[in-house]
Amino acid sequence: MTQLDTLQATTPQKPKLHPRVKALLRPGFLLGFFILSSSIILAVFPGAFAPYDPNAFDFMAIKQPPSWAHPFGTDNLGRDTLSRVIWAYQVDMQIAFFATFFAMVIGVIVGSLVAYHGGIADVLFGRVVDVTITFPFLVLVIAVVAVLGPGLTNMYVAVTLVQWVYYARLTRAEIMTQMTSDYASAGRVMGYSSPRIIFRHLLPNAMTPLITFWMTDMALAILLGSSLGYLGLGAQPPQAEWGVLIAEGRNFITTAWWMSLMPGIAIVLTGLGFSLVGDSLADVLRPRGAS
Amino acid sequence: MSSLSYLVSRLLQIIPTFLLVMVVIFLLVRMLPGDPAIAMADAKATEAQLELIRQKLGLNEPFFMQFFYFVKNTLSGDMGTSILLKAPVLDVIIERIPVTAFLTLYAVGLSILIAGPLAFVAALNKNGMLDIAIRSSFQVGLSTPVFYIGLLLLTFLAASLRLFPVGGYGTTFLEHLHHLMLPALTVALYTSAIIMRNLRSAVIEVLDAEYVQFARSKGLSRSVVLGRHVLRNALISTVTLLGLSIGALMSGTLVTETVFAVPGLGRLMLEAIFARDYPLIQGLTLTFAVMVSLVFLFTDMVQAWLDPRLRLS
Amino acid sequence: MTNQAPVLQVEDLHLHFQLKRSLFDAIQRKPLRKVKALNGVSLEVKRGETLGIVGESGCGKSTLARCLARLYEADKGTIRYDGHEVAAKNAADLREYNRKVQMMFQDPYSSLNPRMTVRQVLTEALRVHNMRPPEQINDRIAELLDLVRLPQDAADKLPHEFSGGQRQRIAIARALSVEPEVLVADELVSALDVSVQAQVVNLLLELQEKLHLTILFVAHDLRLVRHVSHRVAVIYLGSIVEIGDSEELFNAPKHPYSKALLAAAPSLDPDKRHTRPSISGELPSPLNVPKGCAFHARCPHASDLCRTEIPELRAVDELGQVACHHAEALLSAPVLIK
Amino acid sequence: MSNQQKSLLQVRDLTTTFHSKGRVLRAVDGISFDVRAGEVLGLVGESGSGKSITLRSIIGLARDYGTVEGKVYWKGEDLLARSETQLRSIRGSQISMIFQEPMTSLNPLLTVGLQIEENLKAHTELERAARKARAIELLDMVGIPSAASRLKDFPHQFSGGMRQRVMIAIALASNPKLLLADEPTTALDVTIQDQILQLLLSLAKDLNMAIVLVTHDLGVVAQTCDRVAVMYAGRLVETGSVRDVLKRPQHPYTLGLLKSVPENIPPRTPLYSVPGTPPALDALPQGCAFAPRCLKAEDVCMKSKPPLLVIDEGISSACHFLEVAREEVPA
Amino acid sequence: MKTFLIAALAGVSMLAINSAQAVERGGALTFARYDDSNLVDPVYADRNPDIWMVTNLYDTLLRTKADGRTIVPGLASGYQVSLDGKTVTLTLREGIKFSDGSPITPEDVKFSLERATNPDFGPWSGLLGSVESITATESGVTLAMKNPDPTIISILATFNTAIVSKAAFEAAPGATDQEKATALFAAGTPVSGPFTLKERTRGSTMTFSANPHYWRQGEDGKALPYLDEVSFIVIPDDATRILKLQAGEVNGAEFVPFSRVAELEADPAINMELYPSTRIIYAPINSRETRADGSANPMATNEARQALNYAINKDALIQLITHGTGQPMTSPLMASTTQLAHDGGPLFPYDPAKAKELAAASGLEGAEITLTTLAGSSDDATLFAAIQQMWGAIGVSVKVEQVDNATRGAKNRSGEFDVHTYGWVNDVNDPAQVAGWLGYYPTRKAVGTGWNNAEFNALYEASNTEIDPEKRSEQYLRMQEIYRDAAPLLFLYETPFAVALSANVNGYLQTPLGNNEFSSAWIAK
Repeated sequence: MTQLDTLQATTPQKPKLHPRVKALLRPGFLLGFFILSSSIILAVFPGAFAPYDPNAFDFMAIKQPPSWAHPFGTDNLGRDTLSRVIWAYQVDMQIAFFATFFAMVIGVIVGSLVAYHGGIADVLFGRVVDVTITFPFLVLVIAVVAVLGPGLTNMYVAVTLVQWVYYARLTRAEIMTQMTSDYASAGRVMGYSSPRIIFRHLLPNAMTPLITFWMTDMALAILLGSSLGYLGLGAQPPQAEWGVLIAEGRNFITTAWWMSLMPGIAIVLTGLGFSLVGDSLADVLRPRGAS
Repeated sequence: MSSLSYLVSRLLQIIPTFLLVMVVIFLLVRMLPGDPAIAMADAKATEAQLELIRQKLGLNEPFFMQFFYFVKNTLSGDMGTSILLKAPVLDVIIERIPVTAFLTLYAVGLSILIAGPLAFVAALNKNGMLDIAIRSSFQVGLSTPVFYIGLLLLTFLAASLRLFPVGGYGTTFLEHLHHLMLPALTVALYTSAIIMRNLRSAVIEVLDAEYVQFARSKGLSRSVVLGRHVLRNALISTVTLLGLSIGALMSGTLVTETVFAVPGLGRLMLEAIFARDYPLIQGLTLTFAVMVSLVFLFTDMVQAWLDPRLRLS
Repeated sequence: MTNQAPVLQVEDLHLHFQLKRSLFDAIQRKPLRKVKALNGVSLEVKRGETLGIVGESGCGKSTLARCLARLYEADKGTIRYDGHEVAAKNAADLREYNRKVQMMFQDPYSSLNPRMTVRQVLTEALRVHNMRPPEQINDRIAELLDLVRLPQDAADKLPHEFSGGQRQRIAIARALSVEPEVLVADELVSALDVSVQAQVVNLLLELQEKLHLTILFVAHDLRLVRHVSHRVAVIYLGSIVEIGDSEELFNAPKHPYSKALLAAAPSLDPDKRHTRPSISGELPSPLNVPKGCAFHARCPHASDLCRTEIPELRAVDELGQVACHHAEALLSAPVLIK
Repeated sequence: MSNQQKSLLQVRDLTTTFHSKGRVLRAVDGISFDVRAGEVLGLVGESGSGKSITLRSIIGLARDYGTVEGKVYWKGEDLLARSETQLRSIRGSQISMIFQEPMTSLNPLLTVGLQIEENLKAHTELERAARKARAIELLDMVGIPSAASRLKDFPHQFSGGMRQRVMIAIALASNPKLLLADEPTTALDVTIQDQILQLLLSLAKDLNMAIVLVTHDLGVVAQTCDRVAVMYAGRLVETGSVRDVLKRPQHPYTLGLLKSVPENIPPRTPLYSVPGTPPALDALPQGCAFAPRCLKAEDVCMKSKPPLLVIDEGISSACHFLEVAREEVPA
Repeated sequence: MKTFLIAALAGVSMLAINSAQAVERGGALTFARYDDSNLVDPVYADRNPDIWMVTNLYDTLLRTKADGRTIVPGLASGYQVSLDGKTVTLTLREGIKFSDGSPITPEDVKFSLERATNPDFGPWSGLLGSVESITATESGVTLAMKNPDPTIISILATFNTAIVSKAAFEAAPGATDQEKATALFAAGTPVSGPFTLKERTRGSTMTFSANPHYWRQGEDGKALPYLDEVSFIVIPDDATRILKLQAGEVNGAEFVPFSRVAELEADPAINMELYPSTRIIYAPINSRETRADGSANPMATNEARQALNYAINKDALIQLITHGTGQPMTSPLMASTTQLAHDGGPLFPYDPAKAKELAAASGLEGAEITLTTLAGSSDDATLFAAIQQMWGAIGVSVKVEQVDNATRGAKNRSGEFDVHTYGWVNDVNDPAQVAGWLGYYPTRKAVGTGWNNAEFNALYEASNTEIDPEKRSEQYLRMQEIYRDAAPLLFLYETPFAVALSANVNGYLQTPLGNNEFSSAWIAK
């Protein structure tokens, strides 16, 4: 019997692609990954790709339509749109990261602790959530930006102040779900400390929806950053940021369509990249057999 | 619990939230830099005139007294006088609420009209070409900033093709519908993408549910199964989501109203912030909070209506 | 059964879960609603024995198991381990208690952290309780895998690579890694197919012999409980209605509920069919435990006494105790089902 | 006595395959069996053996997810050849089905009354009032106290056992001739299981209705079924009368299954256990599906599929070594 | 040098329409504005959208011609200033009526002027600070002056002295004058101007209809205005406003961004107008000895500030920001359209060499200067980028600090800035207001720069009572010289008011003071 028992452990498994690898090979993910990695490269080395100084005026070349010299055309001050769009990658990818990262870290920590320990902290947290979701997000962010003054750093602070609640709420819900799993009880039965159970056991299993949410949120952060830039509350001109570029170009949408179209495409593409990767990551990160 | 007591208990739950909302609003507005008196008087006023304005606004009172007055006055319907518009904040807001409410409802309506059928089509063709096509186009919609969509619609559908007015609100209901079509569509694009995603997965999930299998095993017609059994159940989570996205929707109106020159609360909010119009910002933020809370309440009621488990447990 | 000294003594354990009350309920002065999960459970577990605990879902058997594993804190009552009250202990002692009393869970799919390999799971347990110096941990893991009859290459696999039965073995290995004295098996094999159940049950019996474990076997499958237990306790709505020697209880149940439960269990013999339900009615809600004997509403022998007075768990003969006012009468009279 | 004549339902070479992420899962692998009028047929097997899929394939629910091949004759007509719309007139009226989880099988948003009446509306000409009367009658019939007042209740207001009764009432609304019961008592406690099984048996008798009862519990089979079919990895390994199969199992798998149940063996002694686990449905062995776990398997078992052969009066088995496998079960 | 009018003028037609077309009457004109009027009242109007609308509803005793300089009769058919400048007599035109048909009487004029002088009402009473008392006479009013005031005639042609109906005010609900004024900003209020308010939705739309009793006559000899109605739609967004015009939904759109001017000029359906204005764009330079943080201020010397000015290529800025529609400032104190502006040619013409020399001499080289700009303003952003480049050439590095309007105002008041962007439009047809604002220390610390020049202050004070136009002109010439040398501002450029109209709209005018004049506008059918 011993012999036979051992036999069953080696469940017959056909040699095949690891399921995670397969999830990675889906066209949606590949496209998203391609877009994102290109975006990151452009964001890190804008100088290597931008053919011109993004802020250099050229009065000889005002509102030039796309050409070989200026593939995306030039703007009303003769600046090269391509170069501005490329330099904007740096700003917008920064926005995507900084406007979400701290919110996520704070939210995840608070959410985990609140979920695990419950009690008064959880009740208080519930109130914070109630109040936060009672305000339209943009109203709150704009109000905070108005308090702190326009600009990117303040935008990060504003978004973090509001958005951590959403991460915390999601984390709390996920941790609560994970806590109903027997492995969480098992951890307590084994006499493990709360931090160990929260951060070693529960959190890694709660991370998948969080990371997906993070990806989507980064896409949203770019949209938000652009919206604020467009309203004059985000990145400040002459700093190239897509929302600012579109705002600059909107007056010329009929005469110099490229000024707003090119940054518009950049926003849509990057957002798409984040969303596609986010969607696929859910499959990649989900522990096997849990679906 | 009866439906009425459910409503009452939901209303009671709003009270503590609202007190906190008031604190947040008050603190937020007090933290705004810049002297509202300066904002109000503009550059040409003298110091004495500024002082007069400060006194009028009660800005010289101690902080907590200002809060006390704020709560007291707000509860009695007095939200102060707008610095920008020189009119009672409550009046100004009441004038504008119908516009934003109309736009929001319009956008919700459009979102449902767009997303509902497409979600069903996508769900029933799960992973088929149609499904992929629908999902991809919404994905693009989700990744496009509201103001950019608005700008494109405005430039091409309104200014060039003249299918719709460039902006404004109109006076009659039909005019409202006509004028607000593009702004509502702009706002709806994002919301419909969210609804589509959610409804699609809800329908897929419900289609797999045992009670749908059971309903089918009863030999019910497809329309009864889809309409009575699938749709209603799938709607529950979508209604919640719709309620939760009301914040996003209103955020959308902030930008859209500005782009489309719609005289609503969102545009007013931006103007108020730029003008440091304390009383107006306070009033507007509170109004947004009230509107969102009412929508939450409404979606809760719809849910309770849809789901007897909420109503009767 | 090697040693008659009780390792665990449970006395008058109560645990009520309070339901959330809405603001509106509070204003209406509605009373707090409580799920009365445990209503005065007392029992002793002797060293080296297997005590089976049976009952229908919602009867409190899992709650009892979780109280013993200290996942729940009882409202009232005491748990003694080796004669020392558990609640009175300091943090270090409580950890030691947690180590000595290990629990295993029902769902093989959720009992293991899906992101940790078997080696990580076992290493963690061994490290946290300093069971072995670090350099000996891998050897110990190998031993443990042998013990639960898993191949050595199982150590570096993730839970999803195992079948349900194998996962439960890993859970057993995890429990054993800290060298416990008492194992609480909460529906350990309920989720497994019959053929796999047998493998795990055999392993459990074998380990008990080898490691002198005391086992609390909580399950709803009467045949299984009968097979593994020395003694059995039958629980109904948070109270023990009968406890006693396994064979005795299964052969001649004394409490009307035990009788009904056994009668309802479908026999494998097609010739032993019965044509009428063994018992009518359903388990009352634990929110509303009936007054008197909790079983009176469904009991064919209920008298006025049963409706008012809660029967004590008392010895009827030397092999067991029963909580029924009419236990003696039912023993002597032939069983009549109304 | 020809089986053909009395057969209500004839299943022939039923094969159901699913396609998932490039893999082909063969959930039901060419099974054939008959259901006779008024009889209770047990379809027994462990999880993943394909017994539920078989039921769903018969009634046409499985084809949404997979490919169903073979023939299912109902009153001589092949159901699989019917379109979805054509099937609807049979579903719920002539063949009904009940499911495992009474909790999830009733639509939580609709009243019990509506869920009964929509069946009546689909299959009968009854007017509204008559439908209501019939619904009350049905609830009464399945033993729900004060039936009239409960029509307006929602499923969550019923206990588990009562919900299962409601489901039975719905399934029986149009007097079906065949009830497909998919593990109807698995989610219930033994005392309730006992009640429901007894109810089903008495209703089947009163209404002259055949039942296909899917279960994994051999005890349930023993207590309720006339005949039994044992499934393993999508195939039938053994069929026959309950007494024959349970008392004289022919197939090693049936034997192992029976012996794993701790009944009639001394307490705390090792149980017989079937080694290993069932094969993955996308990697079924070429030969006998049970061969990798079978102690008596030989080369031939690995290579060729054993056919289901009539062994004796009323018992058929699929094993290359029937004589070898035969073994008396301690009764 | 311009001469200042003292003599009474005959009631001549002051129409300035030089159109070959015959005017066509009737119709409604829809006009897209950037902001709404909150309270159109002569006394309480305090923001440009309010101020610039006043004269459509309320006429003044005297009027300014389209050139913004010449004073002509209005409701008063003539005026006389006594030789000592202490008495001003105004004669009311005969037969003039409010929109409800009631006559405009000397009592109404006295009431209106007393409101305008009341320091408790509105921000403008200071403009009439020299008026001692107002007496109604049979034919008009007499103003008794505390001291001679050379600006008084201009002030009487300014919106805040426009005539309201005393009876209407007395009848209006409200406890205070302001409440009454607010109540009167409503349909049906009798007004003296060419239009009456027909209806209004706050923040969104406003409609004027023709005042049937208005006294002025059009080209065709009939009463003005030509139009039946003027509707206003508020569209804050520049691009949307223009789209609305291009879509034909409105007949006019104000505040066209300069970047769009060329495009709209090319559009045959659109008549792109650039009205001369008194608007100047400049940047106050902190001229105090120390900065707000206590450090030494490198911009404290005239040379340093001159260097900063010379280093700026104004022509480039005019091209970049105003797309060629602007022009360089020629007077350091005011726009060239303002009276007494001295046209000394472009101020501080771009001279990098001189700038470098002055910078080196004044120790400005190597300094770091913060430019405070308006957040969200692309003009300011462009300006910053350009200035950074231009000052870089003289060794000055520039940092940007972006703030909102309110913060900028606060910084200006507290002096916590190095250089910030600002703009100005005259409200009054007289240089006293702008000179007081920019240079006179007691007003507002010389527009917050902290520049405090005794001679300038003395000259300014003297000029305010100097009724001899020659002398006053000389005083102003000297003040402009002093201001130029001290250069407490970056003198950037002047811009016109850019208004785009449908091609069929004629006769609309925006005055250099910004007033929107619809009285002579008409639409060709």
